[in-house]
Amino acid sequence: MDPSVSLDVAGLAKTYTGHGRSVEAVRDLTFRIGRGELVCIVGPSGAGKTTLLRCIAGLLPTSGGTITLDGAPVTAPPAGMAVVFQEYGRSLFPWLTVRKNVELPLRRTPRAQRTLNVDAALAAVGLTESADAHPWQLSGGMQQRVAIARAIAYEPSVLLMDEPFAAVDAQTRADLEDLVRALWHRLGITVLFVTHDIDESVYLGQRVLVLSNRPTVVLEDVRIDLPDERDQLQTRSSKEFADLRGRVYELVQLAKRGHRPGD
Amino acid sequence: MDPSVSLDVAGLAKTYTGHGRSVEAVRDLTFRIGRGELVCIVGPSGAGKTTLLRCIAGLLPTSGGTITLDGAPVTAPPAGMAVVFQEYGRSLFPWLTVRKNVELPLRRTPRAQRTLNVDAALAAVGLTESADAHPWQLSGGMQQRVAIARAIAYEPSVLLMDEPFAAVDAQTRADLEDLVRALWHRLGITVLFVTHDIDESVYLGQRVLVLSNRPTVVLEDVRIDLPDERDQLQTRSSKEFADLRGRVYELVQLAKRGHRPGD
Amino acid sequence: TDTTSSAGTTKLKIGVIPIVDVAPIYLGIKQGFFSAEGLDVTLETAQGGAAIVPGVVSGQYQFGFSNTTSLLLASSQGLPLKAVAAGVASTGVEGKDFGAVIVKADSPIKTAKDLAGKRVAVNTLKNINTTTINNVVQKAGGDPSTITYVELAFPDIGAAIAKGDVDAGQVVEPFLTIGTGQGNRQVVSNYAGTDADLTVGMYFTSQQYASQNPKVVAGFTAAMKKSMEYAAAHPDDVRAILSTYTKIDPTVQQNLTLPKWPTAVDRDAVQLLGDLAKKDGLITKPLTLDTLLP
Amino acid sequence: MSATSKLDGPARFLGLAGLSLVVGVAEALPRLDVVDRRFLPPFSSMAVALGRQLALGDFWIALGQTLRGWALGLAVAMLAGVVFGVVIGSVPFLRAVTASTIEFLRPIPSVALIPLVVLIYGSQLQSALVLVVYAAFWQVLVQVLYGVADVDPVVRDTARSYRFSRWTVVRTVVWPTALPYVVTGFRLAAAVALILEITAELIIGVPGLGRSIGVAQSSGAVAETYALVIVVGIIGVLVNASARAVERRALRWHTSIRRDL
Amino acid sequence: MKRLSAALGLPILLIGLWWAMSAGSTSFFWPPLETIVRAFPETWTADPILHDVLPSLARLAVGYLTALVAGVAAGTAIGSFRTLRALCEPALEFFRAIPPPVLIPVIALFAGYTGWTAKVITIALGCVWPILLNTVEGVRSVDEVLRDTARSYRLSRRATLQHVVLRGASPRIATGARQALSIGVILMVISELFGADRGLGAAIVQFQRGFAIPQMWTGIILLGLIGVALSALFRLVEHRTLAWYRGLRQAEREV
Ligand SMILES: Nc1ncnc2c1ncn2[C@@H]1O[C@H](COP(=O)(O)OP(=O)(O)OP(=O)(O)O)[C@@H](O)[C@H]1O
Ligand SMILES: Nc1ncnc2c1ncn2[C@@H]1O[C@H](COP(=O)(O)OP(=O)(O)OP(=O)(O)O)[C@@H](O)[C@H]1O
Ligand SMILES: [Mg+2]
Ligand SMILES: [Mg+2]
Repeated sequence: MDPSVSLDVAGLAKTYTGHGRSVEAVRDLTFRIGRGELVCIVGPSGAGKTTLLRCIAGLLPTSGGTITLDGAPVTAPPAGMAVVFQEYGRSLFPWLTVRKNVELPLRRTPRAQRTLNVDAALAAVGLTESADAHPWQLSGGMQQRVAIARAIAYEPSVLLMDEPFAAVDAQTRADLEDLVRALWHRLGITVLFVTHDIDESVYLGQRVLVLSNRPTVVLEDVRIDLPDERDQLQTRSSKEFADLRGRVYELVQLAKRGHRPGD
Repeated sequence: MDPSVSLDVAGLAKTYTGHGRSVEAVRDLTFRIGRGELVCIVGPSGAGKTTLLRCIAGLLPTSGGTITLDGAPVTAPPAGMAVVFQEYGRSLFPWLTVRKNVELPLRRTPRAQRTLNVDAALAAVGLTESADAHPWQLSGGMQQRVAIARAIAYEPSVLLMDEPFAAVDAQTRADLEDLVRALWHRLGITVLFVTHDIDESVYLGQRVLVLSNRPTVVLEDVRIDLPDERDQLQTRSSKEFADLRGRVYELVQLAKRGHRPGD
Repeated sequence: TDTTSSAGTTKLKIGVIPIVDVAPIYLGIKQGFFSAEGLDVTLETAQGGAAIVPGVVSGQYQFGFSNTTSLLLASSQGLPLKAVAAGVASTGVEGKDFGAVIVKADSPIKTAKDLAGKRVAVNTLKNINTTTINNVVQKAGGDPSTITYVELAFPDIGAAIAKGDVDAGQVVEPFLTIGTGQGNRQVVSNYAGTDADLTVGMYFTSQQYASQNPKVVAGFTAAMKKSMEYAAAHPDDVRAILSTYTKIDPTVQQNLTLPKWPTAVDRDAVQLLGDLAKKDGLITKPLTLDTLLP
Repeated sequence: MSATSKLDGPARFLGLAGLSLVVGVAEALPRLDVVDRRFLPPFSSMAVALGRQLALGDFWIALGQTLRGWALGLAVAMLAGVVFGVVIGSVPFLRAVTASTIEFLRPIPSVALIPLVVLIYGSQLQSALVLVVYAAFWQVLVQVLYGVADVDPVVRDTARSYRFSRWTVVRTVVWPTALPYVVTGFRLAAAVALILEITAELIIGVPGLGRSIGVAQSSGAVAETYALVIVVGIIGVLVNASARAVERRALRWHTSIRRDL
Repeated sequence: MKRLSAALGLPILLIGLWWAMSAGSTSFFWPPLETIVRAFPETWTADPILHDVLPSLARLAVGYLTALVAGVAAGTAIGSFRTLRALCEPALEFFRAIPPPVLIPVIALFAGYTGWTAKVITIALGCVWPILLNTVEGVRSVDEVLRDTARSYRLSRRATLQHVVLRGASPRIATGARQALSIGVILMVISELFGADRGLGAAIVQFQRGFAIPQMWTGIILLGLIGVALSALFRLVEHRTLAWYRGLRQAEREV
């Protein structure tokens, strides 16, 4: 086994059954992610990105194939993993304040450290002022940022994010993108990032996995060979960026049109 | 009263109180929208866009100012208005299938017409196959498209959309953008469109209202003087588009930094 | 074994129903008849025999009060009970007993015979009241099998008669006095009409307790006897003591008909009640009075 | 906040208005001869009888006994109902295995158990306690079972992905979700417990208000009977008012409450 | 198959335990289970089933359905209008706290002492509370966004009621309805303590008073079996109408 591989997804299949419907969401998905890599996933709506993430998180039983994280098969949520759910609103506990929501996973951290972490995370997403509000008193984008703050305060070793910036404005989005990259650099964590924003996927990732239409397989694994030091203005205006962006866009369009590898 | 004005928002103010918090979300918001105009609204997360839309929809009592729609003050949800909520997932009836969800507001339409409308709307958002599924059996993006389908099947005269494409992939997004413009053209409806995607706001709108940070006022009303016939490739690659895009981006950055009109 | 406390007194719990019938035991306690026998008696009230009999069988109460038919039923089903003292008996005077069947003043029912084919309310089905009514109706020449009995609590019987839901109802004091005071009319005294000395209720214990504590039982029986004699001799004391454990209206208290308080169980009357119960199919096994009666 | 206090006054006033309406009807029906006043006296006579009761020491002792038995039984039933409900509800296997047994035991009326409890305890406090606990327990249990099943799957997944311990999940996810159901369970159980406490006192003769009602009934004292019944009803009203107050605080975050403000 | 064994496993175990523990019992009130089982077919022959059990069940059905309709209707109204809730709640709580044994005579004063009416009302009055309370809470907790959706599309009052409020509250209504079911069985018995000559409840009480203890136990067991049967019936209905809810709550993993 290759010790540099953090996550190994082999032949993953998932079919939803029940309630009179049977949907083959994922069929034979195979890829590997190295330890400390930042990989983005793009694909058509309904392709199975969320399904994939939930399988990796050990939240959903698979119908076939294996998922191995750091050498151990994933059957239950593994330690040191944080997930930002696409349904950010429902993932917050309405009975807890924002601060308590962020604090909750840190129960084993000493109190002083915990307060520090939480304050830092809330400041990073710009929610210091709303710490004592309840989630349902916040705007959609603010709720989403609470979910992000919770994940980063947790300081995970593997971070799964499912369209985590979908509800925030352009400027905040840029700030948060840089925040994720900074965090990734600082902690050396493995990040799997699902997004619909192609620019974002190119800007953020070291690789972009483009998924096909349902039943889902990997359409292409695009390597993003941009320099590690990225900047919202410079990187995005570079020629390489535009090329990569064009390439991924093309793939997504292909995927949307039902193109599959080997076609 | 100017008959060409569809929506007149004058000095709108909204302060949330209760639960030990008092948040002044909107302060003195004034703007007008002509009949049959397509106006986009951008602004920092938590600025009060959703609040504004809910006030216009007659769902939220205001704390001050007036909202007039087609000459009549808005106190309850007006007729012929459709809203796509930011919380798309929660706005679908979990006990109804996708088809029934779309059909529900059309109860007064004759059955044959209704079926036609619903089928067309579902096809337009690419959900024909999932018509008999329940919302919770769908992916996030699919759920959002159900909400959109419901709004367009309703054929409203005023359409309010709150970040309606946040959860769909780039290609679908482009298709849906064109769908909204086509619908707007075809029905001559007034559209108010909240988005975080600056390109989208420029591409879609005739005007872009940039909101300030909380407490919210209109920072600037940017007129989008692009030709009416728009195309995803050509329009977006034009010089005028880039300029407008740059202008709006700049304003959003200003807004985010707390800039207010007159500063 | 006698549970005797340091002072040489035995603590007893006795299950009773808070009605006129048990006035003597209240009087007896007040008069000190029980403490004279070395018995420290506490009275526990319950709504009926259904709660008292199991309590006595399990030893929660040492003694209890119940109507004779209930005791016969229990005994015939194999419950090890032993009657230790007479409880209450009919006055034997038709029209002046403590229990009777009443009807509305303008009811066409004039005699016991007229009850045949009618709806009659009783407080418990298949018990002493149904067997005695059946008995008096039959004696009067009616067919008791045509009577429809309806179970209602005593307080509700008056209202049901007034409403016309039942044609007649069997009540005991104080509801007899209240009922006649409200214009109802007595048709027949079902206890007196069955037997002039009808033993309607008895005090009892479990056979196990009786065999293990003969001295206590003897003391209880003796004290009860004195209590009964005292009550029979002092009706005014009886009326006075009622207000200590009931909420009977003072004027009703003055006017109600007191039952007879015999000093001994009338074996023939018990036998009669047993026969009636058997005739009505309440008891299917042969009667063995000896296990129940002292 | 201000909104709450703004509402509290009128709410209380309206509640009193509702009760006055009941009083008015209770006064009018017998007076208008809709019912026979010998059997349902006008409210004023009940009130007079109640006044007489209030002056008696025995009444207050009985009231205390009833409240004690009721509170004790209710507490035991709540505790058992919540614990069993959460445990059974959280473990699908237990839920499947116990379902039929629960459905068998629930409809067995407590009154049918009377001879059995008398057999064991006689007319002591414990007899009423057993009946109260038995009846109230099911009320809480069923509510909690449904409440536990109401956990939002996304919330549950959040808790799982952060690897909350079982106890943390119960405390921070299951309990808050089930809380609205628990409050309803409490309101149902409180009334059922009171009913069984009174009934047990009435039938078995356990000391308390119910026994006083029984004595009044068997003495033909109609007004006194109703006076005592009114006291029982008032206990019910007060219990509910306090449950609502608790709910307003503990469920501030819940849709049903936050919308009310 | 697995479901069946899960449903029967514990009961069989408990019955076995009861059988073994009561085998040599000489206690009058705790007869051996064997005696009770023997007494069962002799006690519940065609006549009592026809004249006791069936009329009781019919009254239960009428009372329960009345409570369901009334509870949901009143609960929806009370849950929807805060003013109405403030007005009614104390008065309702007052009646809720009154024990049936003292309430029934009052009902009988109006509804008659001997017919079905008073009994049916008694059953309905007992069943209505869990349904009412749960409906009120269910209506109050319908998602705000769903309500807003219905309002913004100007669904008619009726459509909102039918498609939004009642459906949204239906999981809680089901909770209340299920709870009411066993209360209904209990009140079926209690109502027959009053002004009845026949009926399952009346029969049980007469066995008890006649000290026919094994027979009384058969009656109690019969009640339990009725409870199980009704609950299975209820589950069937619930399973169909609340399929969406189980899907939403991802409860299909459960049995
Ligand atoms: N609980 C479920 N039951 C049945 N089918 C489901 C369920 N959840 C998802 N699906 C189906 O599985 C497919 C993949 O869904 P998934 O949520 O993984 O898509 P996604 O890639 O995350 O899409 P999006 O970008 O729109 O969020 C969809 O077609 C959806 O209908
Ligand atoms: N129910 C509420 N109670 C209290 N405060 C609220 C409530 N809803 C919104 N707010 C506050 O009002 C402000 C504006 O919220 P709103 O939802 O209108 O923002 P938005 O512009 O839609 O943001 P986003 O782009 O993130 O959706 C926020 O600061 C939020 O905290
Ligand atoms: Mg998704
Ligand atoms: Mg918003």
